[in-house]
Amino acid sequence: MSAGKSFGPLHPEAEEREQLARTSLSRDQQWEVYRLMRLTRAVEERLSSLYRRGLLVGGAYSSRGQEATSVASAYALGPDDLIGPLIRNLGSQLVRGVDSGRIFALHMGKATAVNRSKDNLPQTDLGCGILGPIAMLGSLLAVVAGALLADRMKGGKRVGMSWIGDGGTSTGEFHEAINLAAVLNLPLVVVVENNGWAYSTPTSQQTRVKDLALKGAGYGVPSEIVDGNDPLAVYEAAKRAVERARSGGGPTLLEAKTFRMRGHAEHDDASYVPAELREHWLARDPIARFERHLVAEAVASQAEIDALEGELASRLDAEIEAAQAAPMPAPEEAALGVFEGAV
Amino acid sequence: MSAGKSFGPLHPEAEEREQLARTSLSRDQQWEVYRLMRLTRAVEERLSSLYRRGLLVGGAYSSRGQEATSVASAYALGPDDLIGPLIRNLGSQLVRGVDSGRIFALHMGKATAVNRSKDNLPQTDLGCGILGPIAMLGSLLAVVAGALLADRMKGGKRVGMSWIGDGGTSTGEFHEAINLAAVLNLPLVVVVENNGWAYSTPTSQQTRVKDLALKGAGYGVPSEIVDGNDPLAVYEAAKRAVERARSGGGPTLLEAKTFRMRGHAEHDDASYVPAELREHWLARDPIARFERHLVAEAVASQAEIDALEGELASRLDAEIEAAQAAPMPAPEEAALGVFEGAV
Amino acid sequence: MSVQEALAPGTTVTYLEAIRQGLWRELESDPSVFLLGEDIAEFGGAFKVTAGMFDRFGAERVINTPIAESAILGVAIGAALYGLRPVAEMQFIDFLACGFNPLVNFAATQHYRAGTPVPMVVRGPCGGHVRGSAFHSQNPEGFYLRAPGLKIVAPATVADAYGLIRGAIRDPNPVLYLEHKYLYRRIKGELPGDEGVLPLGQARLARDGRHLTVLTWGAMVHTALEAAERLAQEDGAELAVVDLRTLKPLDEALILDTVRRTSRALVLSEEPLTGSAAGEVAALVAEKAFAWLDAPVARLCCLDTPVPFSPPLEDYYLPNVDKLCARVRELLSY
Amino acid sequence: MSVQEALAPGTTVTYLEAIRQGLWRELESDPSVFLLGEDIAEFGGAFKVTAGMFDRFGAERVINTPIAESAILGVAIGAALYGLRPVAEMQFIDFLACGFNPLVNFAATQHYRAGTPVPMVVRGPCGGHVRGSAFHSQNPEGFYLRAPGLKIVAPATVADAYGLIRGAIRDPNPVLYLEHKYLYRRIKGELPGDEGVLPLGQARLARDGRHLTVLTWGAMVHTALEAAERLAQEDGAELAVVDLRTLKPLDEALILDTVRRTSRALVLSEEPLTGSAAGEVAALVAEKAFAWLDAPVARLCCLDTPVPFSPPLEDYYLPNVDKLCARVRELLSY
Ligand SMILES: Cc1ncc(C[n+]2csc(CCOP(=O)(O)OP(=O)(O)O)c2C)c(N)n1
Ligand SMILES: Cc1ncc(C[n+]2csc(CCOP(=O)(O)OP(=O)(O)O)c2C)c(N)n1
Ligand SMILES: [Mg+2]
Ligand SMILES: [Mg+2]
Repeated sequence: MSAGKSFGPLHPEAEEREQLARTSLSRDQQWEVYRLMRLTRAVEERLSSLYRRGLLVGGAYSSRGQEATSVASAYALGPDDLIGPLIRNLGSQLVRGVDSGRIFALHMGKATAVNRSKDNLPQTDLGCGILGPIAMLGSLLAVVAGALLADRMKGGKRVGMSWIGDGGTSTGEFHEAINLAAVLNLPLVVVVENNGWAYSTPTSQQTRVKDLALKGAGYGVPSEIVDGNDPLAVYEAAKRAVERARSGGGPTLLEAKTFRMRGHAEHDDASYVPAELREHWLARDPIARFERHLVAEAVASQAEIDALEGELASRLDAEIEAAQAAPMPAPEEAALGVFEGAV
Repeated sequence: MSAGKSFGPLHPEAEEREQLARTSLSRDQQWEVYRLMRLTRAVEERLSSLYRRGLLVGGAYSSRGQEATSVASAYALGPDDLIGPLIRNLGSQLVRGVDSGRIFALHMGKATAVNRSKDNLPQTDLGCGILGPIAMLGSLLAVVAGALLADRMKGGKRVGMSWIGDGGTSTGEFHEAINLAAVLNLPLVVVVENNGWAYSTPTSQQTRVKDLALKGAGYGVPSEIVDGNDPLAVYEAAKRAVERARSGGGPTLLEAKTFRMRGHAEHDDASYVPAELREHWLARDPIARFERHLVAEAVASQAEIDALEGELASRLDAEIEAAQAAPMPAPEEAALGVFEGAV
Repeated sequence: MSVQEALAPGTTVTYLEAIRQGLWRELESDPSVFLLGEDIAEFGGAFKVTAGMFDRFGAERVINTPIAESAILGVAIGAALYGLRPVAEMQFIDFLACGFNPLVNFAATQHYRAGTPVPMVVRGPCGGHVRGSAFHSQNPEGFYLRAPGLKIVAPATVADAYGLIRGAIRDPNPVLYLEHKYLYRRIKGELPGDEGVLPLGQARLARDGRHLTVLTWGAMVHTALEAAERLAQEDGAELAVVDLRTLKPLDEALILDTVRRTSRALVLSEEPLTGSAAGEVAALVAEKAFAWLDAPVARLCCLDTPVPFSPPLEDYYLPNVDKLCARVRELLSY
Repeated sequence: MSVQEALAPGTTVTYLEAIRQGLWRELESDPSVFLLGEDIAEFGGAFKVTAGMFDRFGAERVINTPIAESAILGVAIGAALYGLRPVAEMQFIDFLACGFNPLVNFAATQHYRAGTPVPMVVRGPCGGHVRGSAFHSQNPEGFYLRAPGLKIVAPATVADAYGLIRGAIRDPNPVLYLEHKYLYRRIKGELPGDEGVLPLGQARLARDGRHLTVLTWGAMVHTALEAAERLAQEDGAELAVVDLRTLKPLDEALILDTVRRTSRALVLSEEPLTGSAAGEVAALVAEKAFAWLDAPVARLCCLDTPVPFSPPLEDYYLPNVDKLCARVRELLSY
């Protein structure tokens, strides 16, 4: 594990840092990352308000506070690479070009969503290089590993990235997958989003180690700790991991220390999170922090930043309207598609 | 992980050592450990010959070469402590007072074995503090952890020890159990018997790390590497782990580097094991090595050592005879005992 | 109502509260009972079934675990072998799939293999109608019915939710207790007292009738009763409804007795058809009540698919009163 | 016989060799096929089903894995989603319990949920009669039948072992292929050629008869045929034996057609009774062939227990020709 200062969510006393990492991203790229983070937040804010107004089907999850981790890590991939996103990785899906209108349609159960809303998890979309999860945490990693094995057998050079929470690292399937990926030397980057909580359970009740990056050691997998609320730091660390994978170095475990700013899902007020901890992290909102950087470094003006709001609003409002207007699937469709090649 | 020199089975070039570790065991205790190692080997040799003569039911597994690990680690426990043995831990069962006659009866499917030979795995025997496994590797660890939790809730001070192979560490259940035991700070000693092979699979295809002791790091579990063919070293390391557990320090992962001197089971000639490797380890036979130590240190005379042979032979031959003479269970018993409290 | 307190018998409570009260009583009366699972401690569990228990019974007896279903079950097995009575919560019963091996191979076979009892309960929310999609809506009974040594319980009413959780905890075997999340806050009833503790293995004649027996359990009992009411009014048909309550071991006596009296039977399950527990029940009836049958034993289950997400799809997937009435009418006119 | 070579059609081979030949042909003819599992590479697997394949097809296509059934299945799913056709070996099918979740929840539901096919095969030895005790003897079909989206195959003959492994690999869905270890080296037959590739879902009338149909699969087909022979000689009874071959999806047409012609049916399975696949088959027959039945649909299964170890216990646990004849005689005189 490359040593790194830890500033996990359970340690608000740790080093205060406003300054973002040095970056190899161009100004345009920084703006693009910022824009995707804003888009992620804007979509999730709308989902949350639609949820509260009773306009969604099922639950709604938010990655608020973790947009830097999800977006900037996925941004380090090449266009043909693969991702395996979890429910808290809308950001990485948007990086891969998933249409946000489709997200709204999905959470309304509409026929216009992928596979006609038969399922509401992040959707497998091989065209975008996306392998969707099942709800059982840990299961996705081996599946992404398998896709990478297939790609290597076909002579490809794809790298895969998948995310998992602090809670998810306790599952047996996490262990089996990362160990197997290491033995087969597969180009898999595992981003552990240590947001301090698994639903109501603090990381201290999940594992005895404070730094989840330590979990790489037992697999012979190099690991790194990164400030998950600093998109530039996340990008650089992810880039290193992607390059290692692409050049035959096998898996990397990247621990992003971050914070889940909302509840586990929209129904959860997360009152179990101590107020000081929440405030500590609110002050480190990755979007606000990135904004200050962009303005300070003159990557963007405050006016450009402000203008985004309206741009996103009009686009998303139109998408929501379209989603609402879209038809539901026909009931009889429920009976179709269990088997491939059958009617 | 406390640093230690590795002399894994894949590294025959590693430091040659004949000298055993310094010991805190009395001379009587050393003799007892030696005797139990010899008993283990004698029982397994007879099982193997009975197997070849077609006198056993089912397969037969041997821990030949690993007797020091199994016996000396279990020897570090107190009389009320718990063990969770696998198929290659006959030694640890004998330490706990399991009657070898019962072992023969079991492998012949006789009614005189525990629970009338309904199963042939190491048998749960709460009186001896033994929790038997299921065949699925990895499953037993959490069960031993659960028993320790129960004991702690009742105000007990029991320590538990369980064993697992290099192959078994790849299972998800290994991971879940050791992580949970660490979080709950349970007094569990996990002895990883790294014998270089999981059936035909070398450890290098099982995991990317050479030292399985490294697997403790991700759980915040202290670990240690020990020469598994040196009973005195195994005992001291196990003792440290047991004391840590008893005094509230939680789990320890102890990696014993050793070698499986026979095939996976009696049907397997293990021709996949390179001859030089086998020879390297044959020269380090834990029993012969211990014998040289006992004689050199005047713990026992060669005559006493030689006398054991006859003593064990007459006892085991009688036990085998008794087992052969014992009745099989009645067929109808098969229908009984699925549920407790039912007829 | 304070979540801190055990309520008096006779109080009107929800199905969820009945489970909570049952757990509470057992925790109170038997010091060997303890709970473990994800988020069950201070938080009280995803559905609040264990609310207040951490405060009342302490961290030793209400234990938060990592996300590790296999280890949760393994720990429960070990504790049960050492004389305690663990109750493990699955946040959703679907996640029991991740602990399939220790439950089916370790817990269920242990008594047969070694003669040592494993008194433990695994409980968690099952069932659909809540737009939970494929992995938060399952009725998994068909998966676990095949495991010799495991008992399976699925209460349909407030009284049974209470009586069966207490009965399950007292049973000296591993028990899978399936609580239906759709019923959690949708049905209410009177909380029984200690006399309400139910031994496992007894079905209940939820409604008597002469023309056809519906054999069912869990949330579908309510569907069956509603259909019976409608058919009584609209067709003058008298349906018997047997609430199986325990799926393993089945109450053969009550099942066969009722079917023999009605000469017609339908098994109703909220599982996909193939491999569901409905097949077991139907096969039993077909074999042992054959001579009494005037029509085939029918099964009404879900579609043979995973649970779909979108509302029209899930509604079409699930059995309902209309479908049941239609099928019963076919059988009655057979 | 060199393990290196594909054998010519018409060669007499064991059941095990037929599986090996089928795998070999598919590896040869389709570069997207590959194998993964524990000890399957140089060693050729615990039962030598993949012997010689590592040498012939290389480390890329015959992959040794760590002991990690969930990851093996997960990797297979991912590779299948990316266009390959993985064949995963379980060293004993009992250990599939450790990969239950990815198989049942991921592989089986993926096509329904996302529309993306998962063409993969999971194969491994099942079955008793070899003193393998509780965890090396299971017939697990009842556990997996409940999983929508998973096909299940259980060949009984040399020709079917060959035809169905090739058919399973070519099927665009996840398939569980249950090979019976008791048959591995105990039966022989002629190796078919390419024309022997069998699509899934077709049962086989192994013997025709007028008086009763035995519906069965796997090793029990041989038990049924032996019983049929004995009953023909001793009682003049003519039994039909349907070898189901595919347990999911069932060949309803052949099953129902045969039962309707014989008016009596018995389902024979080498599983513990409760929750076994026999229940599904019996329920199907009871519902859809009711009008033709002159006797109840019977099930003959194992005891409702784990597989016991000691020989008299295992023998008593298993169905056999004597038990089958006795039960058939009861049905014939019903
Ligand atoms: C195997 C499994 N067990 C339980 C759950 C229920 N569950 C869903 S999310 C969650 C908490 C996840 O925490 P973490 O992995 O830290 O991710 P985060 O929600 O913080 O992003 C739990 C317990 C699950 N999805 N899968
Ligand atoms: C979960 C599981 N998968 C597969 C097996 C089959 N199996 C039995 S022993 C063995 C090898 C075990 O190797 P290791 O853990 O190193 O122990 P050793 O035999 O060397 O003592 C395997 C693969 C099993 N018992 N459990
Ligand atoms: Mg988290
Ligand atoms: Mg080993």
